[in-house]
Amino acid sequence: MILTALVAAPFVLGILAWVLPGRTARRAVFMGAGLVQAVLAARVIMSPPPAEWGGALGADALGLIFLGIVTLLFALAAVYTFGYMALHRHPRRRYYVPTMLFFLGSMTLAVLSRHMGLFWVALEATTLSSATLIFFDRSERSLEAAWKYLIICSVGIALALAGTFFMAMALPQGAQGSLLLDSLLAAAPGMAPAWLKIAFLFLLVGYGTKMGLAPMHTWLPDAHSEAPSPVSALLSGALLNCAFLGILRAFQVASAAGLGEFARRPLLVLGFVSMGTAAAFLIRQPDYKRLLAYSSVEHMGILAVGIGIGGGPAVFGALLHALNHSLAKGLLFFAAGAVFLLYHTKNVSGVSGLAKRAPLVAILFTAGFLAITGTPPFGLFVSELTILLAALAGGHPWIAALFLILLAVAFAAMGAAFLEMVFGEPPDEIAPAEFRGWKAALILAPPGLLALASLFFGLYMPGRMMSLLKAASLLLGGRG
Amino acid sequence: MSSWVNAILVAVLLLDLLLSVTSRLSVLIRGFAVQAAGIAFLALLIEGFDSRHAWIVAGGTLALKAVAIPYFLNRAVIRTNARRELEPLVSYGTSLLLAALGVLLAFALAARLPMEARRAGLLIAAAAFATMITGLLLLVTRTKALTEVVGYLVLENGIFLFGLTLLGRMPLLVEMGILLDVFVGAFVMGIVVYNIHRTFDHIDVSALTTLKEDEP
Amino acid sequence: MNPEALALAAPASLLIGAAVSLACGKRSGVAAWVAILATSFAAVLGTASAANVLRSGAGWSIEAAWSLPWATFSVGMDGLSAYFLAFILALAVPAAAYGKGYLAHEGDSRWAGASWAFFQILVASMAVVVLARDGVLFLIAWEGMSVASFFLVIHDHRRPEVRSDALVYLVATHLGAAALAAMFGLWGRGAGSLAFAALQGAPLSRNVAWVLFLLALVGFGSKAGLAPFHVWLPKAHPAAPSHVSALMSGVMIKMGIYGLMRFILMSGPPPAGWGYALLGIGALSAVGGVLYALAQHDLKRLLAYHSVENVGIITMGLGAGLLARTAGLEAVAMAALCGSLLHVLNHGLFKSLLFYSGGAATQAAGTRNMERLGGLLRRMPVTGAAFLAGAAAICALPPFNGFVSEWLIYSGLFNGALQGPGAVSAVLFVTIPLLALVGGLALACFAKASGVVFLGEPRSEEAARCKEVSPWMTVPMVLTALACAGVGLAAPWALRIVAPAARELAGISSNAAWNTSLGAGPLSAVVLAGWMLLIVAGIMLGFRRLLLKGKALSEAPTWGCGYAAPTARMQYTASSFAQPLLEPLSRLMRPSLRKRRPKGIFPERASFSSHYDDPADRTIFDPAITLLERLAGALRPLQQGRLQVYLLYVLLTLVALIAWEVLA
Amino acid sequence: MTAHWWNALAVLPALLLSPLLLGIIGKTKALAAGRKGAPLLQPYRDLLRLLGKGAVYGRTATWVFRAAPAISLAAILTASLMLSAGPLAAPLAFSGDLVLFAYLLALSRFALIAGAMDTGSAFEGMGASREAAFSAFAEPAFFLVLGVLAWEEKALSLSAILGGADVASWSAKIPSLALAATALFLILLAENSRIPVDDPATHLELTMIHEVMVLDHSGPDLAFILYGSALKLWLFSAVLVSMFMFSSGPAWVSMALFLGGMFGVAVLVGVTESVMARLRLGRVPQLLGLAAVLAGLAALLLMAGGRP
Repeated sequence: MILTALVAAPFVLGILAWVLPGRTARRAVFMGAGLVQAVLAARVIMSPPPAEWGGALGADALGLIFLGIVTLLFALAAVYTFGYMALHRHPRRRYYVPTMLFFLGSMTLAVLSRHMGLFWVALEATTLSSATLIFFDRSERSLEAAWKYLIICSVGIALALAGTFFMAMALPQGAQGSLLLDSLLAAAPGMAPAWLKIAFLFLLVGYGTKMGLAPMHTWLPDAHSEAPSPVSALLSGALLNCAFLGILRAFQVASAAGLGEFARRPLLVLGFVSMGTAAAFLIRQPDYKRLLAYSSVEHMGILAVGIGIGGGPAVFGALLHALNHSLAKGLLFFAAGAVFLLYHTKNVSGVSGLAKRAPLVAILFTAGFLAITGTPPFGLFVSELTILLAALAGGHPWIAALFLILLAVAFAAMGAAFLEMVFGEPPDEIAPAEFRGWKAALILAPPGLLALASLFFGLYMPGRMMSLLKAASLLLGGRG
Repeated sequence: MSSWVNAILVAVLLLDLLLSVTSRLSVLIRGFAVQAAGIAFLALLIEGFDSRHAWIVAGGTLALKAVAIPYFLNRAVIRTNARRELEPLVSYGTSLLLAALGVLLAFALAARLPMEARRAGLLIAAAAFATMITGLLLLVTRTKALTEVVGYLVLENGIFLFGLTLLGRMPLLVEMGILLDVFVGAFVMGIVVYNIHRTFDHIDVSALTTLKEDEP
Repeated sequence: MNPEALALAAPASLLIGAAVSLACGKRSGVAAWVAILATSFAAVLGTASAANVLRSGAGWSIEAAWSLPWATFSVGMDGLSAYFLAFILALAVPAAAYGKGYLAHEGDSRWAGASWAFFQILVASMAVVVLARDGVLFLIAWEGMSVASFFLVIHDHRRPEVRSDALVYLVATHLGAAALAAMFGLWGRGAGSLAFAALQGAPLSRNVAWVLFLLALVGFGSKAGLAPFHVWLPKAHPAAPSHVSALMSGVMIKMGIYGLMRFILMSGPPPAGWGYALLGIGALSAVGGVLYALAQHDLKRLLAYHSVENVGIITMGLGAGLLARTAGLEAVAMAALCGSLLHVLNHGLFKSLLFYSGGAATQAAGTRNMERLGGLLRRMPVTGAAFLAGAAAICALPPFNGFVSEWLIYSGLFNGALQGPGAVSAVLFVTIPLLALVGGLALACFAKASGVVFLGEPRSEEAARCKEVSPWMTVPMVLTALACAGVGLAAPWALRIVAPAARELAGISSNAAWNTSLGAGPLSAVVLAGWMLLIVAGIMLGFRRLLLKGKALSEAPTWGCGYAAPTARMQYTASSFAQPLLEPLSRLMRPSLRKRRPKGIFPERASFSSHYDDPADRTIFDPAITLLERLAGALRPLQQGRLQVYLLYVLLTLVALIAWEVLA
Repeated sequence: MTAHWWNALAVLPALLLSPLLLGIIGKTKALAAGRKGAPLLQPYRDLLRLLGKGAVYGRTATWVFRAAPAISLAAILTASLMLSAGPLAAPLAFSGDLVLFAYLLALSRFALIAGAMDTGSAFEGMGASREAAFSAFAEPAFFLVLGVLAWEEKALSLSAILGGADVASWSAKIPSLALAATALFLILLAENSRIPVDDPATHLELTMIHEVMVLDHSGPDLAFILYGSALKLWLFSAVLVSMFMFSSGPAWVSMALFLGGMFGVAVLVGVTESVMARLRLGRVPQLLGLAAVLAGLAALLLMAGGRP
């Protein structure tokens, strides 16, 4: 029942927050939800329970990794939200807490569902709940962003639904029919290859849209830059990974059907297209939240490349990268929120002298920059190196070369923006920000924790994490 | 019974063509509603009138897609005062041509696919494809936010049509979840459209291009 | 304590020191004290550990499990590591002391703690780089070194040019690290581990070995500042505070040399082609570096270009040594390799010295532009004397240390040319006049630098007001100057420190044969000549004093050749000093000149300025960056905010994938 | 090579006779111009007079200016230890001493340039700059010549590569030796500030190189500088002459040959100065380039000849 509780708790608490009057109550519920989620998820991760709902809800290694990411980021975002909303100039919105909780609930459902249809339902629910969060500002820009997000992702996900149906149609006649992952995997060898191929491509493009793979990423910079920072952190760190999980599930089935090679090629191509597109748009990017968004596109590309290379080490690296990227990107979006509160602008050129104006934010932002660009000893260095080494070990030197070049371009582009923002003299004319006291502490603690975590994973990997990653890469056809 | 199925599928196909040429939003919405109703009826026809599962799905579809969503959308039309799609990105003639080509393509695709469980035959796949293509056509060529929403819903209709062939294989909960998602999706989209109208005083989404990359 | 623990305690104590310094926050003085103490402590530990290996000749290595994929925690020490470890730590101590004095004059101490923490992290990571016996550990330490030095370079970040220069450094160092990651990956792809022991055992085909070598050349060469990967160097060194410039230029860039040497040690007997390549790229760096040094007006940039030159000389020695090794000339190889290795230490010493004294001068005057300096020797006697000593040392003038190492390299080149087989002999022969040209140009350049900055009359108010700097800065200068002379006058002793590493690189077990024919024997004659020079000079100075005793000595204005009213601005400037050298090469070096000639009978204003763009920037990197930006700009229209177009992308991707994967 | 105390005698001819070279050059020029000229021993008289004088210093000058002449002379004196004089073997000889020789001369130059820069005079700076430039251009040519000589004798000590010619291989070597000697003569002219590179007798400061550098020195300092340049001329001439010296034969013969050769070189320099005009400054690098090319050709001939 623990899985059901894990999924249901956010929804129940969300409804509770909806009906409860008063800000304090809603806040209490919000923090409570973060706590409940953290406790339950920790239990589930440390000792996975058996599947529930006839196998539709279960916790395999893959899901657990993503559950960990979602939970950690949400709990930190909940803390962060307090400080952020307290310092933000915009009016409070009653629907914020309930929608955040629905968002959390649907993401939790997505990572725990072992049924392709149920997964689809959960993922579409994340779109719907997060769209309203993007629209939080009620500005023209945020409206536009929410609109594009809603339409593009819904269309993309609709294609994924078609893909899900095609997958079912690929099942052999009389197969104990369902879209349960286990039965799909069991029946995979007998599936009709043509249908399965089409199904995989529909799922790839569909969930790829949501994941932010180029050229379907177009909504991503808009949505991430317009959403409030805690939401951006969740979108980038948690939601994109959930969509990635959808692709991984499809990949699992395709691999089980012997179509692993077929499935890897488009992943590799889309991965590199994403990395390249992101690198190009990172160059001289004038808006720092868009910069972070394009960086997410880049890193989603890296994940796709990692899976596309194939083999145990590469898949292991990709999954590790998903984890590390979430930590670093959460850190950066949290820090970017603090920067926004300090400077009231999202323009890179409007922000300078962060080191002088707010040393702690500068340290966090710097740590985030180093982490996201894969500088040791941060975790992303280990995962990017692992993918690179896997590419070379797998006999793909050109893939490795392209990978390195695109990473370097992205590094240079982000480095330019980072230097401009953190160093130099702060502009004189900006309004002073009330960035101190407990509010500031609440804003700085979550990214600080993420920075430490990212640093920690760059130097040491706990046994449970290692075993989960190994088990998950086994699920994806790696030899461990 | 098969003749009924075929008749409805042909109607769905004709509706696709209608949707692709009409400039009136009310016709668009009504066309979508009728199509959804047809699909709901198909669910019963294919799965059999004795299936409780089929009844629930058909009922849900009818209630949400054929009644509730059109109702909201119509209200949005009235509120936003946008009755016609005046400046599509391609002319209506071209639209029709594209839709017709889409139908042809749909048949070509359907013929090439090995249809498992050919309970409804080739026509159902073709109709599903054609409806999907029509939805995509609407999405790509129209500029009014509401038309986009309808385009999405038509795409969804097409996919659902596919889903009908799998009706027995899906847990009811998932089916209902899908329906609920579509409904909430349409609802949220409606809210956003309404907000667009309120903020910009129009719902012409081709004007929503503030968020872009400036050329150097 | 055993040498293993001693060696590991050195970086560990530095890291602890870094944490303590960081905790000091704004208390600059305390943080500096911590850094000085930690560095000294680490230096004692590290040199003790290194001395043990150098004396006994027995290396060690330890290996422990590490939870990161592909990684083991492997460290070890052999002659090469021991030499470099001692070198790094010994030179870090004066840099720290000097930095305390230097930073005391900088106004903003807000980040003082962090700055000293990064200083210690930089030293610690360099120590780990030379101890590492695992690719992942190596890369982590390598990047730690780069990042720490980046934060030191950006110290003066309020100046926009410092920020852009720091960016160039950051990107260059990252590209280098990427090449290294690729190199390790390609090397260890079969072994499944990046432990050096595993890499050493990996069989390499000819082509793969060459690819590895080229990657190493890019990765290590960009850190060392070998042309054309040197572009960051003349930018980063001037931007950094001078104690950092000294540490980076004197010590950190040698990590690139260490890397190349380690690579060669690990990859087994090198093919002759590598020797030729190193010789060529070394000569290019040496000649190009000194030419562009001549063209500079910025004192610290001039010193930075000289680092390119000296790294080139070191690489030439390495290349010559490898060539001699492939030709079976053990003694010759030993001469060139000992020269190369000793030049690492020597350049570290005199370049630190030059950055200490040059940095003190530019800080006191508030400008790095040599055309605004002058006459500082009178105002800063110790600093000036130190710079002159450094200048003599870097020009390889006897009896200073620079001559000893260059002499060893010359010895390798000459003997290789005389004894080597055809091609080797011819190539080495051609290299000799190139090295001589570099020597001549370096002399001209330092005659210019020391003359324009320290001698003559001050060319500006600021220069006229300069005062001698604090003992924190002068004492490290005096000590390094003495060390420069010391190595020059006790060369055979210094040779014993580098000989184990040179033996490893030359692939021989004993240097007995070499010692008598080319090594310590002739070297002691060199040293003897150095002492003789000192004695003769002493006699001449004494003789002069004797002659002048009781004679009329008077002071008068400098003879102006009949011109009655000379001003300090009429002195020969740095640009005019370099003009006769650069003018014949103007077609090669492409200066951008701006002239305003005097006009009419009573000319009012006239001006002349020259600027030499770095050729690597001009021909390689600037066009590449422009191309990249243009490419990126060309993609911008793809994202113009139209929803319908975005949806079309989704559809087209789907259709394209289906067409490619299913239909094709 | 064993060092005996009497080897120290080898430096005596250089120490004692080098100013005479200047006298000979002056006399040759005077005779060529149809004048009587100063006595041959005039340089000695000048030196003695200067040694007895006091000194005047510029107000800007520091200890660098005062120490430079002594250090410069000390470097040249040390360099002279490495050259044999006819039958007298050099006191200091070891494999690789030729590099030390060249760099000691560089040290002497550096000291003088520093002294010149210390005056703060535009003219002295100008001279220093030209001296530095032309010496830098001369350096590769000089090393090429040394390389040729080393190659010929398969040795790296000045004592070994000079004065070791033997009759048997003479004919085979003569083309490359002649080319190298020509190159060395050009370098000698440039390094010792002779026409066509520099004109020691000019009176217009703007056109001077070496002379203008030492304008401000006086008394013993100037004497050191003058003596140093005489010694330097002797050293270069000695290298040039020793290239052609035979190793065999009685000592007095080779001593006579050596001294004759030295005075011959002086006469040759005098003649060159008499018949040639000064080159435009911009052409000097080309002249030194020519020297390098000649030396390179010599090396090529040698390498081609060394292989069947």
